[in-house]
Amino acid sequence: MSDVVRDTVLRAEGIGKSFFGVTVLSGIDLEVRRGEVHGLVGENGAGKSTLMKILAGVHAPDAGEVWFEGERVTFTHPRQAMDAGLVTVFQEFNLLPERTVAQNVFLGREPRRAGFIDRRAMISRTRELLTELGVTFIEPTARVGSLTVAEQQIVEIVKALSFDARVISMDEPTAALSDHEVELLYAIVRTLTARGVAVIYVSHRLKEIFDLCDRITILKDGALVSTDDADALTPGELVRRMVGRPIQSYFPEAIEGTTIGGPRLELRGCGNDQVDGVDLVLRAGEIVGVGGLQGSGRTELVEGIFGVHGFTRGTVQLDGRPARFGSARSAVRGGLALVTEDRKAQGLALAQSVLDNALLVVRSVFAGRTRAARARVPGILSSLEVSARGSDQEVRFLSGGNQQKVVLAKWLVTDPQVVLFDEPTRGIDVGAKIAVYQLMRELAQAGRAVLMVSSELPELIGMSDRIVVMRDGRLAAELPAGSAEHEVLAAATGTTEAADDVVADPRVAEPGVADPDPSGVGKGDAP
Amino acid sequence: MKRLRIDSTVIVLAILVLVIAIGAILVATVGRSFFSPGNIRDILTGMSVLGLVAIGQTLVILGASLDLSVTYVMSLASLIAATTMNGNPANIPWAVTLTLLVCAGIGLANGLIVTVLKVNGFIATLGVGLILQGVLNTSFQGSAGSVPWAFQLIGATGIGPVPISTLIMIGLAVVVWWLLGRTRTGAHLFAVGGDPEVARLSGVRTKPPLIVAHVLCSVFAGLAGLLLASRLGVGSPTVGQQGGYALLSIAAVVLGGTLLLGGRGSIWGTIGGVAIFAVVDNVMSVMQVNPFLKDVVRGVVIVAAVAVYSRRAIVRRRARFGPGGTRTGGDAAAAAAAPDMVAAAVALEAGAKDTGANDTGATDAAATDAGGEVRS
Amino acid sequence: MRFLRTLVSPRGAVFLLLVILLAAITILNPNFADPGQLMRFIQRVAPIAIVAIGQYFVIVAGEFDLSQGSLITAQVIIAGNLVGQDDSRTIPVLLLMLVFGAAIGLVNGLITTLLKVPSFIVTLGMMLALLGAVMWWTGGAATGNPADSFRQIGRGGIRDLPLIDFLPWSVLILAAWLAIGIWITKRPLGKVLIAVGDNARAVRYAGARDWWVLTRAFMISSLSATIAGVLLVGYAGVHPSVGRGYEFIAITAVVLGGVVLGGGRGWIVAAVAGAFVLEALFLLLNIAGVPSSLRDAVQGVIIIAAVAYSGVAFRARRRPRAAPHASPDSGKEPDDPAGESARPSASPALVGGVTPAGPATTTARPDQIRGD
Amino acid sequence: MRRSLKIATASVALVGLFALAGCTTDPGVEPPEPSGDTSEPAAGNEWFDQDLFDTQYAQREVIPEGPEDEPYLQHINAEFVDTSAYASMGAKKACFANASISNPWRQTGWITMNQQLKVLQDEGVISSMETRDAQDSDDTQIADIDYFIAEGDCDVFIISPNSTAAMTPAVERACDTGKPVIVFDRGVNTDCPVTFIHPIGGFAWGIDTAEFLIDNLEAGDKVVALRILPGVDVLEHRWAAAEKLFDEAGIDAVDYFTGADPAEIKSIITDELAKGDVKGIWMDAGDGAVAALEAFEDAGVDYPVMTGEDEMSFLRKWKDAGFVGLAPVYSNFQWRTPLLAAKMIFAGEQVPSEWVLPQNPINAEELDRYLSENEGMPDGHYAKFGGENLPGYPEVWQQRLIP
Repeated sequence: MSDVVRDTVLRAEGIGKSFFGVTVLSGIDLEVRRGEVHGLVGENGAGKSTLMKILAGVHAPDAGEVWFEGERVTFTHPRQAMDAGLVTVFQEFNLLPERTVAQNVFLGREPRRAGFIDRRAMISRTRELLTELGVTFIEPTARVGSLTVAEQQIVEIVKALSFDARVISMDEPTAALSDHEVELLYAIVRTLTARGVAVIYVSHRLKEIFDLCDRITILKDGALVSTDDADALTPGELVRRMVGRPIQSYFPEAIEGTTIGGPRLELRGCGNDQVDGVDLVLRAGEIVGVGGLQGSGRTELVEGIFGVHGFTRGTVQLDGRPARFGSARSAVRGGLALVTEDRKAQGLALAQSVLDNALLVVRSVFAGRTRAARARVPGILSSLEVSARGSDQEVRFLSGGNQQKVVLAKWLVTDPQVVLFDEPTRGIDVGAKIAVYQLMRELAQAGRAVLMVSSELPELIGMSDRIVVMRDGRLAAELPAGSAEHEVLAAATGTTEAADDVVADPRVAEPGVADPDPSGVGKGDAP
Repeated sequence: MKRLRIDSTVIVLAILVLVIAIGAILVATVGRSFFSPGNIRDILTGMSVLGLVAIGQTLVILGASLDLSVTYVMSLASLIAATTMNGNPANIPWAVTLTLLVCAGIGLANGLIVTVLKVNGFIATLGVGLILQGVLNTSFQGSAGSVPWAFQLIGATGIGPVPISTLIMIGLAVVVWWLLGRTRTGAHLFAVGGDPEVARLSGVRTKPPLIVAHVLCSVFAGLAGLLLASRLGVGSPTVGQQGGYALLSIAAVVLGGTLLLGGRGSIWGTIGGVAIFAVVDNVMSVMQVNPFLKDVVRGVVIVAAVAVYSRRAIVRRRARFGPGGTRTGGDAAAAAAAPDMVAAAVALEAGAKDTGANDTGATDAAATDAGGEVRS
Repeated sequence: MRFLRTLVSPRGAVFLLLVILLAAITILNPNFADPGQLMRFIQRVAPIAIVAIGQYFVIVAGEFDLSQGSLITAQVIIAGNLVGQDDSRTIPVLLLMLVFGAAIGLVNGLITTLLKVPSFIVTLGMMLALLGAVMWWTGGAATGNPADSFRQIGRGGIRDLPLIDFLPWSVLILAAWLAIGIWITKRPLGKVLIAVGDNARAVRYAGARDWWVLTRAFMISSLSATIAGVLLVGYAGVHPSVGRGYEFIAITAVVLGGVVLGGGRGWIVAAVAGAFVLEALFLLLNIAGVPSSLRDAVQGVIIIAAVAYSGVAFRARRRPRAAPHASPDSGKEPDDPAGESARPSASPALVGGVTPAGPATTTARPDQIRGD
Repeated sequence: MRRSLKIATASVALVGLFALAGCTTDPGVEPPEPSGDTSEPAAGNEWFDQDLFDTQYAQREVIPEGPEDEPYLQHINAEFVDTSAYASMGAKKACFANASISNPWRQTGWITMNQQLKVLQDEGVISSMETRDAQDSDDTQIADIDYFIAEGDCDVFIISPNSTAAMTPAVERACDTGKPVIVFDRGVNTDCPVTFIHPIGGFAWGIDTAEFLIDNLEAGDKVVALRILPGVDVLEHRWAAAEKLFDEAGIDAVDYFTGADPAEIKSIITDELAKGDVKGIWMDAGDGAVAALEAFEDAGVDYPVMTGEDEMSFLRKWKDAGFVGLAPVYSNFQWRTPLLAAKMIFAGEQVPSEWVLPQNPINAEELDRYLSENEGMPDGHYAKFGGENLPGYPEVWQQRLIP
């Protein structure tokens, strides 16, 4: 830490927030200095992004005050925060795909000359901002829809800079970036701090936190744990404060009597324009975990198996018989199920009732069995402990966890033989997570084959009987159950992992295994 | 590396050229020349009225709304103009302003019903259309008023084969194209039509652009009504309904590549769509096609043309592997950008180090090992 | 009490409007209330109501069908020309008309789903082409009304029944078609259709052949228009302007019934009620002697008012428990209350082996938690 | 954006270029001499024109001159005009700007006109006739006429105007080409055409029908007037005349717009019957007449006294039901006269400047005769189509092949 005391650019004291009677944040103090990278870390649900939303003016705090550059401010609309110089880059970009980079950057405050938009100034200003960041390969007149995820993120950052922001907060910036793109982000953050801009960096990836941040604030369960200089913290200590409770036993053990039987689904040399050379065998009663970094093609793998974006080469065998799943319909008929990564976009019809959603697959594929299925739905819903006012309540009013349970019920009704999970526990409460794990165990016990794509290494390791790791669209490695997280990471990043990087994971009962890296709750691989 | 982005405006103009080519051949078989002055004038005249209405409709559809009341606004405009002018050239300016003011008022009503009362554009303008029909039937028995000769000149004369009305329409198209590209309201209209949420979060007020779009749409329908009054020499309560301009203008706009869901489109695409209709109608008239068959051809042309480029609009993920499994280098665009990114990163690092602003500390270690260090 | 509550809620608004209109009519013209008169009124509304039923399925799936009007005119003319005065040809022509109607629906559906052309444009093109083709083929629909046996369907009925002296076939046909419609909405086809209108991608991932589901919606819509055409041949007779504009009336009726343009929400019975409201309005204006030129204006005002009311009422109902300040879910963040409920402390039970029944601490209340 | 920028600048340059080329007003366009009668007709119904009412009233009694068996050549109170200036030998090319063929009456006339054309082509009077259909749009018809002036190289213009006032400027431009212009069916507010062919007119229709109803009803009886749509001068004149006579006779007449939709007609009549009994039905055109009668049948009420039109559907229903009725006629045979007039003009013979054709309604006595003459004709056919002596009678009209 350099000894130069920098003046505080942003201070928040006693921030509290609650939704419908449940306190989400209480007593949060935060102080961000000029030119500093301030890390904000915390477990899933610790309240990180709520705090960011309060600072960004999306929500108003129930308690506490915020000072920006010395004076007290209350932001009731994101734009007020931006104009003041506090800009947030959200995980889902606020961009218009059909418009050009320059038009997006200056949306809402187009520079004008004599009443008309000064296009030349807009384009040159954008180009200026881009070159300031050393980015020359993005054309200000390019359509944002045609840019890669990383390039779109840069546009968001440029948009922040165009407000000559003094504080830029980034929510999970590297969630969907590949290596060299992360590399550039580092460089950009450094240029920003070099120019005195403070950066609030929200991330799960401790490596990045320690690479970039000067100081780190830790949140746990909506409360402020501590704010320390990065040097004064070791990763292990950070994780201990972050988690505070061993989660190892979080994952239910295999139910007795679960035996790994014959192969249910065999893929030989399968591939399409996204994945290639897939040799995978899913056996009855076995839970196969699929690890890998963002963009390594895990979602494309399950969508390939399920036929939504089917394989164009290789052979597929289901219970010994050759099968070709050209569409989701043929896969469902074959007894497959896919719990998709994005509940809202691909899993649920939000304005319909719980019952209608639960019967959606049966009605779409096995119309004849609707009556029988309808009888089983209440039983399935209660076994998953879906808490809803009634089966006719609109799914839209349910919590994330309950919505995911409805999606599970939707597939259980068809009693699938091979169940594919894609990030099944992202963004749901602990109770729901445990219900998902419980279900996987029960499926395994019933002799079904389970494939689970997950970005949370503890979950991947805790639940899988066998782990396959994907890298750049190919199955890079296969690891036995209970292998350490760093082994998974090594396979995922394709590097030989050096010994000294090992950091004890306080949460794991056995001594000295794996560094704690609850790898980022990233968006799906697909940009 | 960036594939030449063929936007739909280019495709529409390509379809137009194709239709003209076919038209010219067909017309030749009947022994007439497609490019003779009289024929060109007939086509361009056919474009002026529909063009004006379609320009207004484009603005509304860009904002993800719709205006079905334009037919009645046109009839009302022609009547107000003709009755206010009453044959006396002196009151032309006042008549025109009054007409456009009334139309703007109707447009404002449409806009407010859609944005404030949150009634879908289809139903709101259908309702306002019915109200206008009631007004037309009660206050005007038949054609009324008379347009002085000076105003009729606009509808009748032209420069060579190009009628003045078409020049006015093209001119107004340029103005609207300029406003759309160069004013905040224009930019915000695209934003509100594309994704109201993103617009709201960027501080754009989502109501005004749509209201302005509805006002302008009705004003342009008024201009079309004025043009009709000038051509007819008199106001008529059924002139809008005769042409079925509401649905035809929506078809022309969609034919021009503007998305019915809003957010993307261009004035020139719409003008292209209007031209396609005009050419098709002209060719059929020259070949004395039975009027019932004309409708059949129009219906087919609308669906076929829109089908040509609507298939193209589906966004696909970028291919990572070639057909035989050969790697195409990962995400093509991202990979291509990789070297520039690394170069930019290194340059920035150097810059940052020179200024020495930020501390050495832990970050230094990370900066140097740009190689494949363990990175989560 | 519950009945009254739904009556006032947006779903019930259309029935409230209908009750008001019928009451007004009865006041102005007392003998409207006698059953025979009522039957006649239903006979008159039957074609519009049946067309509205068809349009309901298309709109609830998020699409439009503008070709219904032209299809009615086409079917009426086909009936006139092919049946002529020969009674024996009634049944075969009826079957031909149903097949032709289904075929038109199939074409509408396939072009919309497979060629990805917006249904507004597909059915607009079909509207122009269909009418033009039939008029060209028949030389302007010159032949007059077909044989009486065909027209009995639309005109006739069972006479001198005890209470209601005349029960028109159209009323029975409407009741039957509405029953079939309600049955379909309960069937997988209906449920998946509403789901497609709500979230088409989720339905595709659920394995439905969404193109075939949507095409069937267009076929139902075209069949409805066909049946309405058959009734109109009887009720009104053959003329090129029969059925003109019925698609817009049907769409208005469906929207009055609380169905949302864009799909995902709506009740078929309310759509039919919407049709009854429109015809009751026309009747009321006739009886009240409102000058014919003003009629459209009154209809326009009532349509906008009714839709605006159900829109405002619906939005108010949707967020009864809105948090005091700007409701959380209006922000960019989808209102996915991600994140675990921040319970005061992790219960020690978690540490031990997890009992198969799962932790007992899941909160019963639908916890709209806003977490990380 | 760059591409559309180029298009925009190109078009602006184009416009500038044209401006330089000097503004050439279209040759055919000159200011019209100020037309006299812009005076508003009497108050009350704007369409009611007392002196036109009186002239048509008188014309109804006049015995038309000209061949008895060719009503399309007969004329009433004609003032002849000399056409020797246009006399010339050889087959001529005719250009026909038609308003539309969107209703059965116009379709019947259009078939007759084409058969008449064949006759004249065989005689070598007319080489060919180019037709443009405006599909009921004033704007299109103006463009059609301008097209003919520029491209058609027509020897004679035949125009069936879509509406009176709107077509006047275009018709005047046609006259200025020096070629003979024949206008029929609806008039225009100029007398530059060589001849304006039309039956006596709307007022005569209104008088015939109103007087018939008044004779058969008492004062205070209810008459429902079914009108197709507002604003069409031909229809408005019919109602204006009838309304005046009904008021004078104390008949309680109420009018509705039906859009010629039989379903709407039936609903209107059913509502009226629900309110009280209806003694008489008046129609400004025959469309949907049968539906009106069926409303009475459904209501179980005895038939009214009714005036329809000489459409076969109405005549046949009149015959079956046997109610007290009258079938006014708007002389469909007028579709033959324009071509015959062209023949006379090229032969230099005199033609009436305003060719008023006879317009006598079909009463009960003549009903059987017209029914038998048009035995196999479709219901949409009009009895007085005047094509009995044309080739192709009766198959062409029976099969109704629209050319």
